[in-house]
Amino acid sequence: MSSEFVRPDGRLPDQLRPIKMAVGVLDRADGSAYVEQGNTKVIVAVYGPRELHPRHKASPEAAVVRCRYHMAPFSTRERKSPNPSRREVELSKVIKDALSQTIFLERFPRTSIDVFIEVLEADGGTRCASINACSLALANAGIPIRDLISAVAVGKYNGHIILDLNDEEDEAAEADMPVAIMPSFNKVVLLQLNGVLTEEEFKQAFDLAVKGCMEINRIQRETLRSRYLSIKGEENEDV
Amino acid sequence: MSSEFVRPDGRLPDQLRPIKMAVGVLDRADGSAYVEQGNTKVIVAVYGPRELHPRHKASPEAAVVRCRYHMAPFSTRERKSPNPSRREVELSKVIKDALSQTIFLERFPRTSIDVFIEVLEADGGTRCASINACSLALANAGIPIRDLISAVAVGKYNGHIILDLNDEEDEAAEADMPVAIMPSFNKVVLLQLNGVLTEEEFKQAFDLAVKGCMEINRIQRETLRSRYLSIKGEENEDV
Amino acid sequence: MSSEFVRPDGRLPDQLRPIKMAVGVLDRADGSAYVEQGNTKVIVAVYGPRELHPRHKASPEAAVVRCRYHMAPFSTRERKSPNPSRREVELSKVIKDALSQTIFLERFPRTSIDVFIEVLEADGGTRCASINACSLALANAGIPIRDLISAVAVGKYNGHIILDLNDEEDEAAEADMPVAIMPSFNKVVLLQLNGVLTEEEFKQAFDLAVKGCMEINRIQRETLRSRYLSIKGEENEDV
Amino acid sequence: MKTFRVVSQLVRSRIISMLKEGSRIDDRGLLDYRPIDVKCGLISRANGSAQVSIGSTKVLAGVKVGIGEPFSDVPDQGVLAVNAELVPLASPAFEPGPPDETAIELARVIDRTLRETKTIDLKSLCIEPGRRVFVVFLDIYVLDHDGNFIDASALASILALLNTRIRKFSIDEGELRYEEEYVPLPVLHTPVTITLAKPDDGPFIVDPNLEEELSLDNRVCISVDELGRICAIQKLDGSLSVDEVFEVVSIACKTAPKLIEIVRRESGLDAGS
Amino acid sequence: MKTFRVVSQLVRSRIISMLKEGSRIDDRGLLDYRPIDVKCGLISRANGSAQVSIGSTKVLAGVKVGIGEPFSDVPDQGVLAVNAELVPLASPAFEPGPPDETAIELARVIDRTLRETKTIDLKSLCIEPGRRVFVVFLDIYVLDHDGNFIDASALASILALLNTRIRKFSIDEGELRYEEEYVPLPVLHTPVTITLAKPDDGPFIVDPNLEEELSLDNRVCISVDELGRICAIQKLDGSLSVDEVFEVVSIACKTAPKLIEIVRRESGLDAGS
Amino acid sequence: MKTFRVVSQLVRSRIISMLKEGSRIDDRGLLDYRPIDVKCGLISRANGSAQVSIGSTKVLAGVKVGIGEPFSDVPDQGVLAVNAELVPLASPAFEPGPPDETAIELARVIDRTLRETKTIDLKSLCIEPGRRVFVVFLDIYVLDHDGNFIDASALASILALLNTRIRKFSIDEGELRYEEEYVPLPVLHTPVTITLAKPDDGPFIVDPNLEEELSLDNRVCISVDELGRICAIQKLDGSLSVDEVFEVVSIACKTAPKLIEIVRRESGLDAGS
Repeated sequence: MSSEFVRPDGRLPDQLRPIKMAVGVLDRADGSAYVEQGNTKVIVAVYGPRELHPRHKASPEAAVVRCRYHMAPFSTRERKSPNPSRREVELSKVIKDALSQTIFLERFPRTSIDVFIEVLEADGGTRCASINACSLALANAGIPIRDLISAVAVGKYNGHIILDLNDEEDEAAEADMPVAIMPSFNKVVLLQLNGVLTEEEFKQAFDLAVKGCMEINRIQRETLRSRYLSIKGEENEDV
Repeated sequence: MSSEFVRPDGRLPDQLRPIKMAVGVLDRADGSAYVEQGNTKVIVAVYGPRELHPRHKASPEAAVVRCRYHMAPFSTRERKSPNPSRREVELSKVIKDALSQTIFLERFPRTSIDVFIEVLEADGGTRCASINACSLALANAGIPIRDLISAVAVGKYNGHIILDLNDEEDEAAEADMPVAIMPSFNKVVLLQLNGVLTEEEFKQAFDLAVKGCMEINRIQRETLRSRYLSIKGEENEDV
Repeated sequence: MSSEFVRPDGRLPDQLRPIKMAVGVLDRADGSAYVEQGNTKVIVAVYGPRELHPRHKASPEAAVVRCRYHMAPFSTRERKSPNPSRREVELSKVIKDALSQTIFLERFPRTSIDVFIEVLEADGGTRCASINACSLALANAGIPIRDLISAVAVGKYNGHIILDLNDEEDEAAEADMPVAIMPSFNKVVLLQLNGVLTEEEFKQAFDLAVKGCMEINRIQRETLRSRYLSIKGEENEDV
Repeated sequence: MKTFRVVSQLVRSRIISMLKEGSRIDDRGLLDYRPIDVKCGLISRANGSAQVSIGSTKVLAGVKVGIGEPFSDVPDQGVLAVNAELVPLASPAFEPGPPDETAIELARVIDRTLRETKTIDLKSLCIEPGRRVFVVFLDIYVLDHDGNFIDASALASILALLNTRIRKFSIDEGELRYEEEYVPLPVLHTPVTITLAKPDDGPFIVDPNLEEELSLDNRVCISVDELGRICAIQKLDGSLSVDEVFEVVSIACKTAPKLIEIVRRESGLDAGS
Repeated sequence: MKTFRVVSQLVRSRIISMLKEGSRIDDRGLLDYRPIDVKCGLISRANGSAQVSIGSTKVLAGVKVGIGEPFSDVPDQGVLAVNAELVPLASPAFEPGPPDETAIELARVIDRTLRETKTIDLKSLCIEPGRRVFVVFLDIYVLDHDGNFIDASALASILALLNTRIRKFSIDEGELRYEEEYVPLPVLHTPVTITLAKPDDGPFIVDPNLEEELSLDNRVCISVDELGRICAIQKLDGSLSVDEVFEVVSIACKTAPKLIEIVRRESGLDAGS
Repeated sequence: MKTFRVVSQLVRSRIISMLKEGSRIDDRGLLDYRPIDVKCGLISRANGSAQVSIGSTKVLAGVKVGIGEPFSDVPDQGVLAVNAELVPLASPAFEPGPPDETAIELARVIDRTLRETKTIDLKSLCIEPGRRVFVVFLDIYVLDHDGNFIDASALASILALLNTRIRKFSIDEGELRYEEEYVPLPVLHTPVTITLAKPDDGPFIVDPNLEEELSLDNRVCISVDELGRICAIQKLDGSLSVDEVFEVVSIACKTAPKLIEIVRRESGLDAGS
């Protein structure tokens, strides 16, 4: 990686944005978490395991994960209608699929575990920040999980493979690839590519994503230990 | 109240519009009523108490009141889409809340009492005319009620506190305040203020509303006694 | 019928368009059929009898027929939104009513028989082609039926009574009248008139429709016998 | 909606056996309508309105005239938009929500009846071809459903249209100018709809009431105008034999003039009214 | 939404009996609010934002300013569009989907409070009369519901509006020109909302928490601005006696200044902040 | 949709144990597709169409070209709009109604595949920048679902686009003029999609049929174009190890040319066809 390439916001190619994480930020939810990555801000609540209505949607063998990824109308450059877009439906599905890999679902038959994500501010990488917050919120809810999932996007921007794209980079990027992993199991639970890469570039990018996820996982674990963490002394207050 | 102030339609400030009421106007419904206040025309049907589907929405302790306030597309100056507007949803709720106060709901657990309101012509005061008709329709259905609810709007128009605003007055008014009471219990079951009043004006307006409700209550009782009443010999026929 | 009148596509007034029929064209469905009449192309799948959800919509006395007539977005001159139009809702209903006459519904209480129609290309007479395909698909599914329903439209075009209108004729027609019959029982199970006819013209048109249905019924029976039939050696392949 | 038959087997049997002997449970003749009651112009905010009762079936139709865009295939014509609501006041079987298949079928049968006969002179309602035309919204409200709301809706619709008044207008170099005066909507025809029903084995009746509607398996409606033209048919329930098809058309053609006479009388089309 | 009472009969009885003796389960005075916490400007992509906590009830309001068409009856005014979402994060009783009657009531009460006081100078937000105006979208997000989300929403809303900055603009021969500089939205008033509740037989309290809200049958909210004007009332649950109506208005008028002071302090309207 | 596994435990076990020994229930090689059958131009009313069968999985794609507004961020480009319907004909698991999450995921994967490779030269489809452009509607219809509808949809989509003909047009001083002649849509690339699946403990296969899809917990799809560029990835079910990610990409890159050859042959891109 050409370490001399400097990104629009001054970061190095393999540098994460400032991260802030907190758990237990909501009172009513069974578990909750707040994550900031750069200007991207996400809050997540988890309810469950709880009885699922209507009952014919429940499974006699395992809990059902329901997930809603939703953007606040004021989170985007142009106001977003609160009605779910096709993008929000797709992201809800891939996040749900990722979370389903880590939860011991078979322990809670006939129930649902409901994960509600609200993107409060969107400056790139919202699905990855959401997954990071979901992991924390599941842990905060005391729901047994195999591993803390960690996620980050990598991409190709001006020919360079870079980590953790913000919105400005994302819009100009040749490729954007969000990745989520369960580090202790070496498992990839979310992988999407939006853009064009050669096989070689793909390998380079994927390796960088794994490194980024490891770094984020470390911060998640510290957050759970301290119940609150602020990296790099940002002035912004948490939500 | 300055008795010399004369309103656009020639009424005095504390004067109701001509009222016409009738009960039992529909055959299929368990109870029904028709009310005209000026040009405002409302028809109400009550069904129930009846089994509620889906069952998980029923209460084991009391009947559930469901209420739909709906405006006919031809009732307004511009054609109204038949899809429920936010205003119709809100009015359905506050009318339902008012009716729930007077019905002996605890006598009919696991059932619903369904109140359907159609505004056939809207010339101001439609929610109050609706409540007046709902009271009559509940009584007509033989549903046990604590009291006949009566409603009327008061407002501030050109600096004057006036009773029972029509649409022309409503549009120009500084304030519009619908009030519904259960006269025998001295209870206010609907109260909304749309506009700006001083504390003094509020008192004056509210007192006027209570007087108006009492007058309407008298007419409702006469209507139930005679099953039909036409005040002030209007030529219009009932629906 | 003035045999000298020649139609835009060269047909005689009482002449059907080339017909192609096939059954068992889909693997997953319990029964299926494909019908082409001229450029009109329709594919139908039947599922059932099967358990009906939600259960309170089932009947303890008979199977319930559910039918969806739906047009592919690319089937029409202008792209059609995939959301069901009022026309599609009405046609689903009248086709469902027609099919309900021929199925021995009382043999399958508490179940549904689901008929899914996709119009792949619409060049006039789509509801009739749909009914013809539904009949075949029901038979293909082994669902016991009283008779093979056959359908065709007749119309008045430039003063002439004609059979099996294509889209060009339909748009210019004075009247369009789809008819479906159960030939062995001499029963009319679908009859709609869209347009203006005198009583005399109606009789003439209706007689022509019955003749057309008889011809189509013969082709349906041959199709079921051979499981595949191509009339008049068209080059087009079936779907 | 009608999946549950609210009529008992006993009533059903009685209705059918009486019909076979030529009589009806409410003593009407087989081809007689229940009493028809009409009130025009009830809704002052509408451009036109009419309420029609057939027995205790009650339908209110209202007309609002607005301005909108023409359809692209007829850019020089006004627009007729027919909508029907089976509001839940009218029957325990009707539910709140967007129109279901029965309401849509009702609206589309009335729409075809009016459209195919060119009952409204839509060409005279063009303001600026391809851009702005008058839109005639006809909203049908079924308020009380004791059977045969189609015929009641057809009567209420044509009466509401005949009751409609719009501001007189002129088009002056593409500018729309209104005058003080109100003029009738240009209504050229008076089609009506006749609904017939019959048991599988028994005679046809017209204007089935709700118990009859629920007891008789076969039902069809036919629209006929004042020129005797058949302008819409819809088989509603069940089936007809080929011969019965001719019979229902013949009955409809004979019955229509009675309904048209009511329309003409109530709308003031007949001088003697 | 509140058909199931998540509060036990025991808690309910205790809340009511304590109230009758003048005390509350969380030791507050009857007319005291829980601690109020405010954060302004959290959302950098919004034109304005504010998050308000009252106890653990938490509401985030965001403002986006766009361009759209004016309403036809006020063609020379900007548009205020208020929307409220009871997002399912906030309570097990909230479900995903379009706003239900409770969310719509919330949005409409806030909307009336702002609209009737002319809190935003909408006339100054007109670009081209009848064609283009600025549209102020106020979106209210209830994030944690421990009772009284209406008052928290009203506070978050006015604070988000006061926090809003838009590009300075001028209209030059119908052309909209932006300057580099950002200026505040023209906000002229600071109305707040006070919610009161009481048992059938007992005193009024302000700012009910969730257990109180579920235990007390009668609830009303009243909006008052900095001039002491009553600018919205909504009876929410139950009923009030005629005398109680005057009492709640009086309490609201006395309580409003305390909330308005918070608004002024947090928004920097008061020099001493 | 796939919450209920319609495949029995027995079949599932058999599929997995055979795979571990390197064989499949339908005797295919692990990296072999089922027979692929293509029919282009079936729908004469569409601008382009293609039906692709992979085994008994059947997908019909149709293209309609219309005129609309460009997106505001690319005002000088035509619009590609991809929609997918899992119509209930295709499977007992599909229900009527608007596209669910599976249908939306399908449409978005195909959309990304075409968009990121710039497969359609959208710049050449601009009529009047910012105002009017050609809109290419690609509608994907899954007609029979025996597994792997994504790869079948990708093939049908690119073949339908290559089959598309539009009226030759010119822009003359902002005026759109059509000529008699029809010309192909400007399609610059031929991306295809390869779906792989594997049991938790066993080898990858391509083109899983429905029984395999329901038996194997892990599934991923990868799009590759004729230049060997990876242009979309979507992990569908389960998980992959880090090493397996490289393996699936490698398999996809090796498999793509076989599918691209079919596309080129069936669309007539290869002279020898």
